[in-house]
Amino acid sequence: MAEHLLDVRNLSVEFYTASGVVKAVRNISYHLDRGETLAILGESGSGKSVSSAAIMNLIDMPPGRITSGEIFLDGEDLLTMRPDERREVNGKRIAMIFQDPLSHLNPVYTVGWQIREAMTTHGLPKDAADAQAIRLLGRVGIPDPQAAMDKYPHQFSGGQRQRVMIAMALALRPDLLIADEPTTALDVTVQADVLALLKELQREIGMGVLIITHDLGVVAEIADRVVVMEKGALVESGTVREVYKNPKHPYTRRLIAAAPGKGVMHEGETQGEVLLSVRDVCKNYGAFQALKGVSFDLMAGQTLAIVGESGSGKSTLARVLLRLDEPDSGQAIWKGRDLFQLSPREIYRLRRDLQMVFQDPTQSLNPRMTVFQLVSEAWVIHPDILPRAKWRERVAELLQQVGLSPDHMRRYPHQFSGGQRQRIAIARALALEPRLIICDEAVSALDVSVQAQVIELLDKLRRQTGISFIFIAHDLPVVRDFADQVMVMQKGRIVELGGVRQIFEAPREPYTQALLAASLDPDPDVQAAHRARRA
Amino acid sequence: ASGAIKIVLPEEADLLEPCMATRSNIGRIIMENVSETLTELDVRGKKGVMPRLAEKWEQNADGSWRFHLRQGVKFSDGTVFDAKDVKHSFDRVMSDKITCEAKRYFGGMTITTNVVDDNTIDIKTQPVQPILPLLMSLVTIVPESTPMQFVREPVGTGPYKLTNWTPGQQIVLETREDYWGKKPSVTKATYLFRADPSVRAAMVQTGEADLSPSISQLDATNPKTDFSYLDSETVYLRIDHNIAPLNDVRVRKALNLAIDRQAFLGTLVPEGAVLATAIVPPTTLGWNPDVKQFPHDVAAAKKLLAEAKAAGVPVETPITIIARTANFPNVTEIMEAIQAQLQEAGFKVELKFVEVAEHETYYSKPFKEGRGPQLVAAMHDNSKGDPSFSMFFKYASKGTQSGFSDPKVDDLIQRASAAVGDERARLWSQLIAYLHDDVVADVLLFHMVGFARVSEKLDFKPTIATNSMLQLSEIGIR
Amino acid sequence: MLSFIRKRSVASLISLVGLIVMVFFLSRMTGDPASLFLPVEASAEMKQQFRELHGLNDPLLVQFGRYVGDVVTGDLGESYRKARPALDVVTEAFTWTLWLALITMSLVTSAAIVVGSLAAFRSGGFFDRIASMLSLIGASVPDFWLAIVAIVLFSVNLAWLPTSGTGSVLHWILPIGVLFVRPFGIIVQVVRGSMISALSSAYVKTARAKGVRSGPIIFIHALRNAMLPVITVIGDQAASLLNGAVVVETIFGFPGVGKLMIDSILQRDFNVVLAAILVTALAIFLMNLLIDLCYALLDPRIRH
Amino acid sequence: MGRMLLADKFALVAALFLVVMVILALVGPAWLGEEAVRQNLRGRNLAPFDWSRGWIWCMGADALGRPLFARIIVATQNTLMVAAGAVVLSAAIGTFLGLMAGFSSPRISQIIMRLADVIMSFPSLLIAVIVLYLLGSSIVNLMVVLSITRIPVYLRTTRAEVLEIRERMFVQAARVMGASSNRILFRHILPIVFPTLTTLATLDFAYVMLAESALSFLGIGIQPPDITWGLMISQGRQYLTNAWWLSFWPGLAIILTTLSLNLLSNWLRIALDPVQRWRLEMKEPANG
Ligand SMILES: Nc1ncnc2c1ncn2[C@@H]1O[C@H](COP(=O)(O)OP(=O)(O)OP(=O)(O)O)[C@@H](O)[C@H]1O
Ligand SMILES: Nc1ncnc2c1ncn2[C@@H]1O[C@H](COP(=O)(O)OP(=O)(O)OP(=O)(O)O)[C@@H](O)[C@H]1O
Ligand SMILES: [Mg+2]
Ligand SMILES: [Mg+2]
Repeated sequence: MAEHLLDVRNLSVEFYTASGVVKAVRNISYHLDRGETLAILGESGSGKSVSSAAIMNLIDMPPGRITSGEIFLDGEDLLTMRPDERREVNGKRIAMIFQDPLSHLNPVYTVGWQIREAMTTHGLPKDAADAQAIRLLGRVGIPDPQAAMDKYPHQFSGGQRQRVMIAMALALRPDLLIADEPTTALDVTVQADVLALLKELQREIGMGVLIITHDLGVVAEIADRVVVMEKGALVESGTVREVYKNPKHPYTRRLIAAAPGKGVMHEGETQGEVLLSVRDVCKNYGAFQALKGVSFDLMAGQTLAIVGESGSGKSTLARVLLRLDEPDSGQAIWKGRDLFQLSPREIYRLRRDLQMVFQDPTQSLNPRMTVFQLVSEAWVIHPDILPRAKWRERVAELLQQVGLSPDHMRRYPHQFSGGQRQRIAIARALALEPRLIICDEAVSALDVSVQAQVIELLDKLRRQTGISFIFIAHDLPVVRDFADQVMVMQKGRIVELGGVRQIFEAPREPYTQALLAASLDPDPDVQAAHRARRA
Repeated sequence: ASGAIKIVLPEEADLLEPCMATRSNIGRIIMENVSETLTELDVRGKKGVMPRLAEKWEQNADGSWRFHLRQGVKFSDGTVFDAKDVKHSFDRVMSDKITCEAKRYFGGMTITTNVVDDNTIDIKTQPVQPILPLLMSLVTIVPESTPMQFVREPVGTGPYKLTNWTPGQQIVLETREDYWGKKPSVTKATYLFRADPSVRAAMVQTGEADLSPSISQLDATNPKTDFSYLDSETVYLRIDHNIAPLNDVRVRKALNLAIDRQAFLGTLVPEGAVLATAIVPPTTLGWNPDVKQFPHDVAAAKKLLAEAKAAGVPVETPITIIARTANFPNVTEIMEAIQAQLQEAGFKVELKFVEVAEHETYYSKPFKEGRGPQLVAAMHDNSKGDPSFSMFFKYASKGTQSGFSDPKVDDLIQRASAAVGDERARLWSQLIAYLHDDVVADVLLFHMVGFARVSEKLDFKPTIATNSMLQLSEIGIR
Repeated sequence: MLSFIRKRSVASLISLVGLIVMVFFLSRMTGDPASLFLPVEASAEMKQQFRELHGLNDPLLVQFGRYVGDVVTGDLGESYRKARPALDVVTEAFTWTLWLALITMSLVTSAAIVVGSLAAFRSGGFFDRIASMLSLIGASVPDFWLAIVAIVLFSVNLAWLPTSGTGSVLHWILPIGVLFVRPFGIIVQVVRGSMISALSSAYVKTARAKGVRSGPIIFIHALRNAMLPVITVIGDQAASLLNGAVVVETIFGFPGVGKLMIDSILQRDFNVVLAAILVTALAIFLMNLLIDLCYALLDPRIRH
Repeated sequence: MGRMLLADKFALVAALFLVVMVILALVGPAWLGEEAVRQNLRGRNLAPFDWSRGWIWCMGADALGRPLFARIIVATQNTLMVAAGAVVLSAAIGTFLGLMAGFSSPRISQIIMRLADVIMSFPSLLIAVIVLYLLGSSIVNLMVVLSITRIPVYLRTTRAEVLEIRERMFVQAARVMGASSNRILFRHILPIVFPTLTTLATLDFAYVMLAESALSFLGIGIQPPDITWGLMISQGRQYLTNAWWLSFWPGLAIILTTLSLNLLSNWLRIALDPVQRWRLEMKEPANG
């Protein structure tokens, strides 16, 4: 039998926690060949990231422990290697794109330095590494790569950071690329570019790609084979087509059924009272104009989706509306008052009504607070919402609503998977019972089944309580299912604004059209047809 | 043999001003080395006041003194020494444009100097000063050109001149070719300064220095190099007689009886120290060998206290001992021990340590209003051979550190100061006995000893004056 | 950047003035220099004369006005005791202190960072236990004790080094060695603590995934993130050295500003006290400015 | 918490040691107060480990023949009071000001920071002389003096960390929820700075005890007949080469106390950090 590039056999991983041992990965086996792409699908928290971290030797041991298994790279067992041999493998032969780009980039070094380091560590001379880094940044679609080299991670948008991570991973043209949710924060056009880049490299150097994703579209676009994980175990594997067309395990079936983009579109009601009216908002970072005069209205009980290019100012708009950053000019009328002119006291009252779910879940949760403390903090701050006696009950209820279990209450953020953290953040926003929630990529890290569940929950709340949403997303099918209005942004400007039906069925602007064209379909056959058309 | 030596001292001189040479840290370096005086006190033998720049002197009929000056003496700047320099030196000391320390020895006197000729000068004091020749051993002679402000480069007639002064590091004296007297065997002396006594001792041991005039008793372990010498420091507790219960002589006696002085010797106080019966050391004129120190007698002390109490003296009032930190070696331990001994005898005693500036406010007049009964622990230095430098300040009604006022004491001091010869000695003896036995003026403790470490290559024995003056010409090199 | 420095300098200047004013008045409430300059037996007239000569008899405000006038013309007054310009006295001493502090702090900083980081890297391990123990002992050993023991051992018994003084390079070894110990102990502890957090962060994982060696992971990736509290403590230690390493200066006969300051405080030589504070404060302000620039250099997020 | 303490043997011993110290501080003066001051000039500088004279002489005697063991125990009270008082006071004030400086308007921050500069460049001895000269020397005043001089470290450390932490996302998240500045400072930022501060505070404990000894030596600190470990060290200073035990035992007491505090603070650092806490909670040993 020819050797596989990567061969994982009977891998099991456990974690020690205060409440006992967590079996994060149970006895899983899979393999991957050169030039092949294997997608790992699965529920959030099912052990996808942990199993890939095991390949990279990145699990903290203790508290983690690999209780069984072998991992072969070209026939060599990675788990029994000496540390210096491991170092030669990491980065050079195996590279990894992390799920959570902000915390995985060193905040005090420029991105240029960090990408270059990946290469110089393995012997490339500095100027060659520099040239390569600039080229890679260009390839992943970072505007002005030369200037970007000297910027720090916090100066980039979420999607841009993710692209920096990708550039860093690809720097040495590894034999094996492990990509943990590499495109969640990317808009579809950039996502298409990145996937194309991966494929190109795969063709060129026979790179094997292990991609962890919940986006069935991405799977359809790029993967050859797929394995499905649930609760730490491997429940199904096969070619993409087999699994999509003929799922055997009930969980896989549920997953595929839950794929978004098939529901009925909202009618985009435009009547009702105006809740928030934004006029000509501008925001500059130094000489860079992040927002160049943004205006729109939001009705009560409406969902406004903001889609658009990564780095186009979506998060900035959200931050400005929440007064986390001060705008340079413009107005935002909320209940007859200009948000930007409110005094600190008034802002406090505003906070109850206006909430946000941040793009980066890890960073937005205080690492020293338990889930219970995180969620109930809302009521500590606004004591009139709920009497203390009911807190525990309500936290449990909220956790269940977002698809977590009540006994997660006592855990700390670092003990959760990326998707689980995002759900904690959503639960926290809901705890305040606000009038408007700004969701910045709130569901992008969730697997489709949970995503559907969360979207349904949000939609139900909207209908029942008249809450409004500003929903920043890249995932067009989700937008299609959830939004009333869609706003398309590019380079700090609104390109197009209209009802969801209008945008999806009759896009006027070329950029909107390009965006829709780049959207991926979960059906591998449909996607193959798309590909054929593009080619 | 001759050669260069290194001397390590505890404290650097911040000035080398000749008129400040009575201050020990300055005097130890320049007194009689750089700057000379008209007369000199013999501290090694019993010769008393000896000639130096003055060859002889006599008292005139009007009570003034005539000094005949040595001829052929040159200052280190080349100018010739004559009577005008003496006059100028005096004027400088007494001037109010400059605060010379030597002035304090002439307190209460008006002085007129009269240059008779180049080599003769008359000095007249009002009132007449019988010990003027002795006082002249304290006035350093500077050339007439010296300005009326502190100088940092002393010019003198001594066997040495200052050749290098790097503040904080070293002072170097070297012999002069044109010195009038005998050529000393030490050709060059480098002074170093180290505050820590064990470091000073170590330096002589390792050869980094040849002489350390003061090391700690604890380090003085090598009989070949380490010598003890009676220094002129007397430790005592000044009693404030103005405040009850210390205004009662029985209480003061009881204080004295309660202290076991002998027990300190060889323990907290070096073996060679002498139990004090006077504020001045035994080498002083008029020191009274018949005065016996108080015995250690707790029972007697208790009895006296009881008597005083019966007579209505508030002996229960807590008495405060005020001492200065680092005033002398083991000061804290000694004071704690004294406190314990007094308590043993039934006194209520508190102990308070203060830094130098604060100590001064307790020690000198004006005393604070509303103070409680206080004993101020202090150390007094008189190496001058005459009690007059001590008695007025410590015991006269107007003395700045005096804790009482007694007409008989005032009278004795005045008479003794004016007397000469045996009469003077007799009066001082009488005063010393009266103060000790009748007034019970204070609690006298010890005449302290110092320890010097002298490298074996030097031939030198420290004297009672070593604390304030270290004549390089007295050091021989083996 | 330049405008930051400019603004900062103005603010520092104001606080410097405040400091001097405060010291001027407060120190003059703590006793009379005349009775300390002159022997206890000196008469009241002599003391009076001393005060007169040094202008200490005037009302405090007049004295202050005169002082300000002099300072404006660059004259910091004379030392009462040394009869020379206070500024000369201080700068002379300060040069020594500055060198001592500079050399000691560079040695301490580099050594403590290496040891602290390595201890944190394998926290709980053998090296960590040893390093922690030693550094703690170092932080709590009295320096005069260390100084005397060092002299007895290295100078007297082994005769390797001179006991004290200045002159050759050898003279610097013991004082620096003794001064080294305490800051070293303290900084090692702070580095260790801060590094433990930094080493458990996600970006360290990224570096490991890149195959970066342990050395660069510790000293490049984690260290820079861990440096904020460390440089603060380094600054604090440096400041206390600049204010004078009194014990070491006293024992080793090192003519630095610490001993000078103590002596002049105890003797109430006000002009020297003020000049010394002025000079050291200037140095400390400069150092703090440098530290704040370091914060910004180290962490781009603080930079605006 | 208790179980976590049991899990770390070193911290447990340290905690026990400190408990014993606190008990000694409370009962020491009453228990051995008499013995500690009874002098015996003939038994001065008695060497330690002379068992023939009874346990109280196990550490030897000082220059006045008083048993060092008794003196160390009696001194515990004053020592811990001054040290703990000064450290707690300076840490509390410094941290509070540091939080303010890091979080409030640039102007207030400037004022606080320049104030810190001023204190930092004010020689501690001068502060001591001024305060103690004007207010008189007492344990409370000494505490005040020592704490004033230590404020800037905490202040600067806290501020530096706040500047970084306040840029973190979870602080913004708290702000979005309407958390007041106080809540953000004390509930979100302080816990993150806290471990660094405890490390500093434990080290300062030693610093303060030694600084106090230096002040005593210069005549402006605690003075006999009051005793502290620092004073005992400074009194033993001149006997370093002849009777090492005079300053050795109090020095050892200082070192052991610092060591215990440090072990405890390291333990606390782990116990308070959810990411590290497993080390103390894990039941079976790791195979890593
Ligand atoms: N340090 C830890 N301590 C305890 N439990 C942990 C720890 N790290 C991960 N886990 C648990 O391991 C499980 C697997 O986590 P993992 O990160 O692999 O999920 P995932 O499949 O990548 O999910 P997602 O798609 O949401 O990122 C989760 O249930 C998580 O709670
Ligand atoms: N602190 C900053 N300093 C300088 N530039 C910044 C800063 N923060 C954001 N930017 C820039 O502002 C632009 C908009 O950023 P923003 O985070 O709003 O993008 P976004 O639309 O949310 O993108 P994404 O979908 O990738 O999250 C980006 O080009 C980014 O580089
Ligand atoms: Mg994951
Ligand atoms: Mg964004």
